[in-house]
Amino acid sequence: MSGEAIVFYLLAAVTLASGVIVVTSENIVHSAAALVPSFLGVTGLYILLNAEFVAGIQVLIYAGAITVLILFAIMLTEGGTGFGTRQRNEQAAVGAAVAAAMAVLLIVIATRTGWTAGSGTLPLYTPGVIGQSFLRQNILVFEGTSVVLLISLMGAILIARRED
Amino acid sequence: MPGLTHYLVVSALLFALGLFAVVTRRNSVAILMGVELMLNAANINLVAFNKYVAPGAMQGQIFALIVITLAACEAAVGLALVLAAYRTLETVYVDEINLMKW
Amino acid sequence: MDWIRDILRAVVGTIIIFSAVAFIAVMFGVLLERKVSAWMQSRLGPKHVGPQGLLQTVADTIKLLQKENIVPTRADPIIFASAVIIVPLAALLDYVVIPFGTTRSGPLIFRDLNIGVLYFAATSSLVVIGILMAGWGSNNKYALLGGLRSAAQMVTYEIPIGLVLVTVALMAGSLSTVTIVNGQARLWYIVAQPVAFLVFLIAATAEVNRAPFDLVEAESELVAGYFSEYSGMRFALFQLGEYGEMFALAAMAVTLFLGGWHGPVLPPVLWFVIKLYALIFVFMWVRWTYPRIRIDQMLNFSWKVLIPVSVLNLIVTAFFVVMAHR
Amino acid sequence: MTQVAWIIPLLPLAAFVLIVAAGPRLPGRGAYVSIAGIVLAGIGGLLVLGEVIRGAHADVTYTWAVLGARPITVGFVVDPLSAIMLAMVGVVASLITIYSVGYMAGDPHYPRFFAYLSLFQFSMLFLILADNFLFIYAGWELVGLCSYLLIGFWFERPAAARAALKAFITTRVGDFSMMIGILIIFLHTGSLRFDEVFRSIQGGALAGPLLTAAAVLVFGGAVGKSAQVPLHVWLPDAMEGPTPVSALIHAATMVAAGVYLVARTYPLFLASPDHAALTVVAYIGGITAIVAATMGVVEDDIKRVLAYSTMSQLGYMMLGLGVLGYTAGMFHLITHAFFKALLFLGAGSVIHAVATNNMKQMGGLARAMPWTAWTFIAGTLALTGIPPFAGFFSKDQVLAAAFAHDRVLWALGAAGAFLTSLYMGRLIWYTFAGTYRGGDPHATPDGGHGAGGHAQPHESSAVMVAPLVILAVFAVFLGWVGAESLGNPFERFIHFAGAETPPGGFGLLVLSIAIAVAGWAAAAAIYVWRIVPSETLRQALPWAYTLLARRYYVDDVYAWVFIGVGGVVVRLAGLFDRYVIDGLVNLAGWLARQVGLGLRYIQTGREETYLLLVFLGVIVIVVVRLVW
Repeated sequence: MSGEAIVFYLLAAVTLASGVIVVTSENIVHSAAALVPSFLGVTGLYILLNAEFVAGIQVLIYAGAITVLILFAIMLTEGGTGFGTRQRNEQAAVGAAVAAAMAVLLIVIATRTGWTAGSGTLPLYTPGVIGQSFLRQNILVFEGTSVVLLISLMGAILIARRED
Repeated sequence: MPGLTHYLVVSALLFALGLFAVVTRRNSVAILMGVELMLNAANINLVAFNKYVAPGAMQGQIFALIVITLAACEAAVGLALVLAAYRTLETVYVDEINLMKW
Repeated sequence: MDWIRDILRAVVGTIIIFSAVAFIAVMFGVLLERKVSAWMQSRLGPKHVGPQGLLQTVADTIKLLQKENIVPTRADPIIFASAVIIVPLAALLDYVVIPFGTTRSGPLIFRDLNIGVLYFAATSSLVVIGILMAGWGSNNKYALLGGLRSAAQMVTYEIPIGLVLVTVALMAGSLSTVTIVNGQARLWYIVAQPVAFLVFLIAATAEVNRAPFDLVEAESELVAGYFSEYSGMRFALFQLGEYGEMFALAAMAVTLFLGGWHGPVLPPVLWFVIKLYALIFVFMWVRWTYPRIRIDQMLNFSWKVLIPVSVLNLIVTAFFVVMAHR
Repeated sequence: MTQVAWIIPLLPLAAFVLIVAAGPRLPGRGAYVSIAGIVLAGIGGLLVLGEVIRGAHADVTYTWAVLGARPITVGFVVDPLSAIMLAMVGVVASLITIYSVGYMAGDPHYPRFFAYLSLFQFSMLFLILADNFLFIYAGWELVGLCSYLLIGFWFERPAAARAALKAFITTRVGDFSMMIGILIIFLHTGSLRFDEVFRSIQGGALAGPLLTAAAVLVFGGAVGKSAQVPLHVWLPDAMEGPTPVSALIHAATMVAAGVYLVARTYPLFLASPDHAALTVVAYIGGITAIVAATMGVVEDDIKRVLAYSTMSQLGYMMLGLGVLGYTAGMFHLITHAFFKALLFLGAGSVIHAVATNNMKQMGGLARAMPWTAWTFIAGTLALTGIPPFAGFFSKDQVLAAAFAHDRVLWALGAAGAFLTSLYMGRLIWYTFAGTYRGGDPHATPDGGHGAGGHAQPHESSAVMVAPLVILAVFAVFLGWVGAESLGNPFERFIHFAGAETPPGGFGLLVLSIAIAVAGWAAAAAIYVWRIVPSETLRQALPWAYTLLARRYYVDDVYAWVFIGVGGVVVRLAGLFDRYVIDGLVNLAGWLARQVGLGLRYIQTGREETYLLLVFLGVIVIVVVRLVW
């Protein structure tokens, strides 16, 4: 087993194990805390996939911002005090079955499909190259996303603002 | 050497975990966490396809970045909604937020 | 496999930082802090352990290591314990992209990432999570309030820091720290970007929760903030994280604005250390000079002054950069 | 004028619209507008009559719609028949409307009354001018509606409301029969226009028993409208309406519409094999004539006596038409309209004065209100067929035609004539002779139509008396237009080829007069000389009295059939409706509810459930695709 494989399996294990904690923990703060290693594991996978910029953004946004945001929301609502409260709804069993079936199906599809391996050399995905791609080929998406970002910024402020 | 399928399998499992959280959790914040996991799974797919199926292209990573951006938007708005709901109804459990039901 | 080599190098480098740079620097930093404060308050400071009290921090560390690790009864043990690791780890991860100097074989840096500055911002943002976990996991209202205050403060001041990072990256045309330092061979960016430097300095002070932005750890209000409940070595690790973060930010300031290792006559590494400690001294100077401000003043200052100023600065810089490329 | 005769009905219609729109703000609170409308229409009718006598004729037709290949044409016809009706209705209605001004004075719904009256006048004139079954049917229903509205004019009185409903529903039976008859005709002849229908019938498009059936069905409408046996029950109750209405609608015009309909569609009846349809008409008329007359003998309500009289006289008209006395029937219609309107208006005047309908509470009114009394007596003499009053000529002709055609029918008519004299004599002596038996008129509660606050009955106002006088003139002298001694100008004007009235002969004339006088004598013997007082008669023949007083139990039979038997059927239908139909409906609702209750576990309003179902769907799709 090559070094890359070892690292891959390690990262996958970290990601998925943390993910299991996220979805199963009865303590919401544990779930939120477990998001961090899961996101960092995904970050590692990005680095393995030669996507360093995406990895950096992943850490900055997911691990650094979204997790903090989630923790803040938890603290501002009930601060994880709902230990005694039931955390799962009545369709937990069905949900588990569906999720498992979904995983099996996706894996079956992923392994069965004969993916055509693309030819071509992997370019160096530097921030500059990505920025050029954003501002040349994908300018419309870029602008659209920025508009969405602005709107959601204003929307979040408007919604969360306390009406006095 | 891990290939495309390896990443897809990890992505599928992560997606299923996220789905499980979204479908079974009562706490709205936990549901948002599940959504984040699902988005991460999708991002792994995008980046992996970019590397293995279309190595010369940028779109996989571009879209992964856009997904991350939109995830940030979703988290911000979603959590703002959770806070607003909590202030009004004093609960974050989605099955108790049912003022408009029946 | 060069990336395995990189990882190994990173691991080894982390150990080296941990032992050499961090421990020694931080220990020295703590001593320096006490000495500077004593000097400013017309006292002598630690004097008995070692020559001129040089080993005082070592003694303190040994004492802390011997102390009992107290976990509060109702605390969340997992969160309580893991917060201790995250804070110093995140601080130490910052050092990966700091170029300490240059040698004949290349710059003295663990890894010259092409996303260097972004990486720095990403890792330093991880500290917040540790602080929140520590605050919540202690099951102590002072700790929780301190943690939330700290998180709010750090999240708030991360934004101007990020904007300043982008501004400087724009000047250098790269996110790589080495490239940025090389771009200052002739002229330090502090000359071109005095506003950005000031913003960065202020935001960094807030980011590491130092006076006048130390209300997170305000003894008179919150005991010791998020690490009130921590004792023994865990307390030491938080201190390590704090000072590590401060040194990292100072090092980044040197890298971004003060020309990094560049300097006449003296060897590059020495220049870097001199500049670093000069900035550290400034931090301490500020700490013992200015009074603490209120939380609303602090948040308002970031949102209403620092962020607009840095955005404006970014736009102006972008304009001039584009004009220069014409 | 003849070519624009369609204007005549529009004048009352315009008055109706005006009164509805402006009502009390109009001059005379709408009464003058109504009077203007009908007087102008009456003048128009007289002008048309004059032109028609001089030979004018009009038949204007428009194609209104085309059903498949069959055009539905509408239009109006002016011929002697419609012209004489037009003039009669115009004159009588004008006088009654003028009379109403006095009679209805003080009524809170004064404008509404005149609006209804104008609407009725429009409907009646429209009906008369119709040249097709469609228009005549529309007019038929319109006058029915007006009758309903006017009978129920004092709808706050339960009896009036009930009577209105009774009239409407009873005539509806006849109308339905008439509609079926019209449909049969339209189906076989392909036209609704009288000319074309009759031409087709002559051409054999409709013949045999079916033709008889169609004719009898159309006659069914006339039976209902003209209150012939067995649909006569509504007319006595219709007297709940204001007296001018009784005079106009239930004596002079609307009830005569049935006779007019038979006369108008006479070729249809005549074409019926063996005169079957006409025989039905004649016997219905004859039976009605005698049945109604017998009922009139025991009635105490003055208006109801007149109502029975009306039914009886309508029976004579039908009898006349049925025995091929086309001219006689129509002549009796015209004369009857005048003298019966006179009688009703006179009765109204009496009621107005004494504030009761009951003859037994009247008496001696001849001194108190001489104008009313003498005009009334003139009308009575006309009705009972005393020469030389109008009724003598017309009734005599009818009886002569019956004698020539069927002796049984003549006997019925003669008996009816005797009874007519009897009950009219009774009425006269009860009302105008003797001494006043009533109390203070305004102490009686039945003064809902403007009875004044006077202690003794007194003569009505001039606006009421003047029409009485005019009508009395007609009642006295109108008969001469049909006098055989003058060559019967009426017959020269209105006649029907194949249905000429045979000359009666002098013997028959004398016999007729003798019968009428005998009736008067009997009445005098019972009510004046008291040789056989009515009480004695009643005790001697209690079953006969009861039979008559209960109106031959027809109402009771109807009540038993429709309320008893019908009630059982209705109750059964109600049970069926409640348990079977409602059960089905409730089953549908129950099913929907149960399905909804089941489905609401899917429609939880929660994203988890929806997402779960979405992914279940995805799984199913993918599995199907993979397995395929």
